[in-house]
Amino acid sequence: MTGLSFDVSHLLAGALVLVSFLLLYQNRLFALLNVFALQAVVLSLSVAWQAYVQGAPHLYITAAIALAFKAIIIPVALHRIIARLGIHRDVENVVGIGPTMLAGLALVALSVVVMLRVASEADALAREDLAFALSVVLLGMLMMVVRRNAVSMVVGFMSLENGLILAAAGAKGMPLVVEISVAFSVLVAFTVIGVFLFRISERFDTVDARALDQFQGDRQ
Amino acid sequence: MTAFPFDGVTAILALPAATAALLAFLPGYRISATVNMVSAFATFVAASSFFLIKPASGVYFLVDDLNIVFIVLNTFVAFTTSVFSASYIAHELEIGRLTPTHLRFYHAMYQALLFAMNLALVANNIGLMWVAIEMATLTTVAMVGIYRTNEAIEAAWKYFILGSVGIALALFGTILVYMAARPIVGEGLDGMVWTTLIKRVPEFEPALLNLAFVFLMLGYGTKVGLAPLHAWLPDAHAEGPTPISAVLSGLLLNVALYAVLRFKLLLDANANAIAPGPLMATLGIVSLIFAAFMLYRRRDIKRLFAFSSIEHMGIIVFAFGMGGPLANFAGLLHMTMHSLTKSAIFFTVGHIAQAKGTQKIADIRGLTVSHPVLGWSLILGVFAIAGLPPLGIFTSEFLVVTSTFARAPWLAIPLVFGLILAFGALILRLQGMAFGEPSPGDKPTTASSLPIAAHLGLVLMAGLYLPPPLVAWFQHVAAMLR
Amino acid sequence: MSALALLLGCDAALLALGLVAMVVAKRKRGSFFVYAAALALCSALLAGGAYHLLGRQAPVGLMLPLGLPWIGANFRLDALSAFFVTVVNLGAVAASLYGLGYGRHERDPERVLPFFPAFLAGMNLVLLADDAYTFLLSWEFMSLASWALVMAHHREPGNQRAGYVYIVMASFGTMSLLLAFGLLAGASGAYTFQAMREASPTAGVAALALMLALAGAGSKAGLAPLHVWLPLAHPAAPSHVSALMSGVMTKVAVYGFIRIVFDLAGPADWRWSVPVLAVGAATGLIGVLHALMQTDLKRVLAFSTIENIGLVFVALGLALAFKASGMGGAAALAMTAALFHSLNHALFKSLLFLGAGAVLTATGERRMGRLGGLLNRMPVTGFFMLVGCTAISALPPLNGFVSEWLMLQAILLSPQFPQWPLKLLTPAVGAIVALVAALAAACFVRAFGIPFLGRPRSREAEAAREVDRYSLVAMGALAILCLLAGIFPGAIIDTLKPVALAATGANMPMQAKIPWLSIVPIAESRSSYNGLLVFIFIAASATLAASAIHRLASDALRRAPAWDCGFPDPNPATQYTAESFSQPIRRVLGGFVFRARESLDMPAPGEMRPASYHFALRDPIWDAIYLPIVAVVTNLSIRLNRLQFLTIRQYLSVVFGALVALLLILAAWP
Amino acid sequence: MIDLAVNLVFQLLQMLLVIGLAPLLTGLVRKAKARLLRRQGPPLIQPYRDLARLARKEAVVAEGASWLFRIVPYLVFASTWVAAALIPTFATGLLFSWSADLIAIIALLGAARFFLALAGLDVGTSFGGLGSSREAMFATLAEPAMIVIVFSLALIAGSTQLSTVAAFMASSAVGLRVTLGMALIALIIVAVAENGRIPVDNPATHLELTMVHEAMILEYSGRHLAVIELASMLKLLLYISLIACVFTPWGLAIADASIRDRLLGAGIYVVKLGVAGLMLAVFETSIAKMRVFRVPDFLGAALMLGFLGALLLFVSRSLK
Repeated sequence: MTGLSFDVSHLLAGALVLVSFLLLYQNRLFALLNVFALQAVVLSLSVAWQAYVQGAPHLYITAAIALAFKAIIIPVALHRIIARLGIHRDVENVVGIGPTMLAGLALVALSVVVMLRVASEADALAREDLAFALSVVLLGMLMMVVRRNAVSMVVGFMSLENGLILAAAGAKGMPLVVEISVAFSVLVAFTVIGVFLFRISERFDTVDARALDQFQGDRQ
Repeated sequence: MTAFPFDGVTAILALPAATAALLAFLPGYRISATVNMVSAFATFVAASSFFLIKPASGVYFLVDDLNIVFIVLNTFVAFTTSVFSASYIAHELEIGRLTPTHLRFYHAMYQALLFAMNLALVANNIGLMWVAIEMATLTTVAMVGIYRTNEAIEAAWKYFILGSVGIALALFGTILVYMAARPIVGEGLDGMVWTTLIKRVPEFEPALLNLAFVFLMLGYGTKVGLAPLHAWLPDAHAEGPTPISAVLSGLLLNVALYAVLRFKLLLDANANAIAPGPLMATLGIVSLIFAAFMLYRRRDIKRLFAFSSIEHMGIIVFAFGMGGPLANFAGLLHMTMHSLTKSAIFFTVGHIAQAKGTQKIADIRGLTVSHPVLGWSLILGVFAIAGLPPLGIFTSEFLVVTSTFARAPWLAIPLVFGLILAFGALILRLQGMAFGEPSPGDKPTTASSLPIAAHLGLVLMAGLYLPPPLVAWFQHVAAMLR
Repeated sequence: MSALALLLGCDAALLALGLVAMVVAKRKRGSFFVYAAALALCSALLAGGAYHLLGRQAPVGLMLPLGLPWIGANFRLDALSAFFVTVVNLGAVAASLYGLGYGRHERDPERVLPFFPAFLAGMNLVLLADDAYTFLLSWEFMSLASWALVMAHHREPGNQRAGYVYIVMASFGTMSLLLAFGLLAGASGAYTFQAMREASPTAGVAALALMLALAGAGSKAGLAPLHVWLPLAHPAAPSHVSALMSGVMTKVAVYGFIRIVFDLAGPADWRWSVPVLAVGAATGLIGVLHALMQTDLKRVLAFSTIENIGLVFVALGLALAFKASGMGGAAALAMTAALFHSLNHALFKSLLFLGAGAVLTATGERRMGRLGGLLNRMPVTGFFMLVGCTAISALPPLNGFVSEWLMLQAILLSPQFPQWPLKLLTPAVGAIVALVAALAAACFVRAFGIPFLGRPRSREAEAAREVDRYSLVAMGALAILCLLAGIFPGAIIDTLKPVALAATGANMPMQAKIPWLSIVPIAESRSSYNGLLVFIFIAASATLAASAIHRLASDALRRAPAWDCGFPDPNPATQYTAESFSQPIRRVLGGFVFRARESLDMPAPGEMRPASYHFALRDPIWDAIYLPIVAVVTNLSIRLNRLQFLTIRQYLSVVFGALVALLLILAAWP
Repeated sequence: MIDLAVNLVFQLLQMLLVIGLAPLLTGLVRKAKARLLRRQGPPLIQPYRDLARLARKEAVVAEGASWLFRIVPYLVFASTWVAAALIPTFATGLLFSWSADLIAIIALLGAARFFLALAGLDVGTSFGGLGSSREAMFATLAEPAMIVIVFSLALIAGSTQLSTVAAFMASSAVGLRVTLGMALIALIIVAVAENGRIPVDNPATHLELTMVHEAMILEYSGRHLAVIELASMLKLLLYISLIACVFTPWGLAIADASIRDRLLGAGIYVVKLGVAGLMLAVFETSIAKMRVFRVPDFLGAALMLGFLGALLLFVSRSLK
């Protein structure tokens, strides 16, 4: 692998992490969706670059799926859901933006430290890529945890999944990447459909606004 | 090399897949139920043939001594559950909880689930295994929500979200394993083939394996139902149809456990990686004690036994975490016995809930008076699950506790504490349900006690007499598991 | 065919009988058939055990391809097993015989009959088991069968709680034994008793095994503070089952303790006998004090079981201490005392429970406050009960005295201990044993006097009739055995010789060689006792006095109203009741033992309201140990239960937290 | 063989002696007490006359009393008599003395008390119950005290067999010991309590709520009462003999002694009884009866003394 290709993929992966931070920073839903579309674009670029570098044409499919599905269809669909369900357009935080960013930084540091323990003979690209992918995964999960809105949780989940795709694409020669990305797209689609179908307007927790606090298992 | 040789493996995959397709278009629940049963039985027979003719393993499929145990157990319980389901589901139709359309969907999904589970069990490719487990999750999500009540949909939703996150973590772990394998095994399919991995794993990068195991343990551990990742499990068990509860507890948890075991083997084989045992033992103990406490506050009979599943999964994972021939043997035995017992309990509970028209424990009283067969079956089942002799779980708990105390006494104390705690809770609830003045609700049930009797009979037999071939087999597998 | 095969065959037949009983339970003669079959089988078991014991047979072993496959189900019959088989089946024969008549009054025979033979089989199998798995399997099976019997009358208030506490405590005991066996078997899983014997564990292991066995067997036997289930469960079962549970099952627990501690675990340090002694003495005292306070006849008997088990464990603790100090003869004496007392207690406690059952049958009452005057109405039952009460009060010439006498003789050897703590502790234990014996006598004056003497306190007691012949024969046989064991103790001591030899490695003097059928624990100049002579003496002098007076003086007799210092009151309520009888002792000892509170409301003269008197007792052990456990479990479960009602986001946080924590551990891993 | 016959004769002689002397002893105590109170008092042989009078009378049995009520007097008497026969009064090593040791003697007395307490409950009157219940309480404290005393004695003499103990005490091997003193005091306390003497109980009282022994036998009359009275007289004699043989074994005929020695021993024994009876009378007149619930303290003191004695013995042995 040449220095240039290394640098480019590194850059793209780093950009993905940066966009993840941007996602955490948003406090308007529409802005959040736009940033997410940006992340999908970056992911798609990154995967395409890997396809080019690895000479693995099937990865182009993954890139295309990412671009079409996550950068266009899902954001548009979510836009419409927000509009249709009349969802409150602010992102509700459990933890303030500042602490969230700090936690995000700590998570990135953690993933770098964990990855650094991988002995040096593993190739550097895989290592760096994995560090970034792990960061994206952790940041995505962080987002799911610290954001209350259903939509932002879906976005967090998709961002988590972007990290996975990044890792899978970066793993040179990994089979089934396309299948996995398709499978995940199905999962994401279900999620979005679920949000829509069950009218999960505000919270992720209850399937119907009327059912809010009504059903709690066998609470006593 | 044929990727898809026509043999037993094909049979256990093709049969449910084909049946699922057929059932999706077959009207009339009676015929569907029968087809379901027959197909499940055929699958069981096909799986049993593995004992005689062990299919060759390829890059996609693998049949070795470890997964034969799982496959045969799975297909057997799937068959008995289908028998139970046939007698159970008619009643649901009568009281209008389900429509014929739902039933068609239900039967198709049932077979699809069997397909997914069988696929996960025979997959030699860790990626394929992941796909299969995700599929199994999705089918069960669909079935948990089949009643379309708020509660059911909420349970399904919770299951779906938590399951998806778990599955995502598992995928990341799978990718990490591939990354670890790639420099040694080479790129491409080989890097995901378990049989290749296990041969070369001593050379893998240990740090990557460690990291991978963390993700896999959490990812598949969610599906196993280990605390603190268990949250989906009780609701999913309680709100779906009872046959699905039986399948979830008796089968799906095992499939996830099987995945964990496969990766544990990988880690064990690498001398420099962190031993996976302590992590598993810790999660096991935590699950056991946590579930034991939770048992005390249950008001819903199916949730009660769902928590008991968490507890037992904790014990099993603990046993495998301890390792060694005795504990591994005990783990395998416990898993087998738990599947049989727990599904039998759910069969009984299904009939009880139908008879009494409620799942609330407080509204179920005096079963031994009003429904002697159900009442005593429940008693026997709970005794079995609580680890009382002469039933099979006693044997495995005996082995787990004694071998643990001899090797790591400080671990045996919380183990025993958890066991007694859980025992106390189960019996407390059992006594209230089985004895005393019977509560109103005397609907006759079309109970088929055959599956219950078959399961409990096997469990009873295992407590008294384990056939030597089975023992030899388990011992062999236990040695394989280290 | 060896005796062992016969015994196992009978056990298998009992199990099969249990299955048959499920079918025939509701038939007309079903109950009779089941009890008759159980009687026959237990007689065979009794004969087998006695043959092995009296015939001084060598131990025999047998392996069946059951249980854990790589070791099989091992069984062995040696002197210790044979003795306990004899004891157990003595009780079982009596209970089955009694059941022939008593079983007719059972309302739910299908809840009793299948489990009765299963219970008997379980107890017998425990005694024969020769590996840890078979032992625990039978042990827990025994618990389960008896639990089912306790739950037979599940609709009566309190019985469900009794069954629950019982089975949880049984599970605790099993777990303790499980740990003990795990320790003795080692990591490789040498579960056969033979392997454990050969393993010769270290002193530390032996000590830990001893403590675990004390907890495990003790919880089944009813040692304080693990006794709480016993007074709940034993009375709840049908009376002949109570007799078995109290008289016999506790002996199986004693057997378990002896087997583990004296046979398998090897020698422990003398220090470990101290807890056994202390727990035994405390149990005896607590048991008898509770027994004195109870007003339910069967509960009195159940608490008295706890007391007697305490005494047995005192003797076992002494045997341990003597054995550890190398005082063989003394160890054999203490062990013999323990075994003898086990036998005696099995006899008289079974007798007493059967008698209580007869009272229950005749009157439908267990509360002593509703009984009275039964001796006139049920003279035969009353006489047998009197024998039982005299025996359990350790009064010569009956059997209870002999074993307690042997125990005191063993205690009197304590100055020979080389260790100071034992030297000082043992006399204190001796004083407690004497106190316990005296309290037991008071307790049984009360337990016999209130229901059987005086005037009837209720219409049911007034109308009581003698019970059926089967019951009377069962009680009579036990009463005769009590007397025989009391006047021929030497024969029993000699029979126990191989058992004590195996357990302690030493012998008591051969009693058969001593003239006049006396028994001598150590040496004749030191102490001796002759039950036969004392019996003949008492009988002769009483007859002599009676006949002399009748012949030489008056034998006229006149019935008249009671004198009562000139204030006879026709109302039976003015009699002393069970509560008032124990009031002086309650005031002296109850204050700190039960935190007894008495309150008296005496209206001033002229006021019309009735005076009232209340007292409240609390069980400090229940308050100090069990209530906190219940509170902690409840509290924790309530707190943890909140975790089940989080939002999905919060669950995800938990998963996320777990992930981050594990990654941190990985990052920090050396 | 002749030895055996001689032994048998002396054993029977002793049994007759105790039964013959018991009323006399009671008479002596009553007389002495009366004289101490400046009363004339009944003649010494009054107890014999009382017994004979009672025995000749018709026995009145309460309605509803059971058969137990009628046999208890004989059982009580027999147990007490057997116990008394086992005590070496004037000679050790009598024929039957090996058939029971001190513990058995205590237990025999316990049996007597057990049946008497049952008899108290039999008629179903409040006084009977009162007596039984109090007797039971006293017994529960007196018995352990007694056992502790036995323990001290056994520690010193190495035996619980009274003949051996007495022989040991008579020998020169035993010096003056603090332990013995404590045991003596404890034994006296127990004896006072067991015989229902002042300050524990008043044998001369009726119709008083504090009565214990008399309350139990309230319903007895005629020959039954006579037998019970005789048994309680025997019991007093028994305790005095016990104290005498253990603590003042002088003049006791040791086993295999000549007939002359034994007769001499018998004479000395009668003197000892007389002295003890007078001392009892003095003691009883000089103190007041205590409340029932003070009795446990009184008996507890005996228990403590006995225990202390045993402890001191350990200490003195270890110093040796």
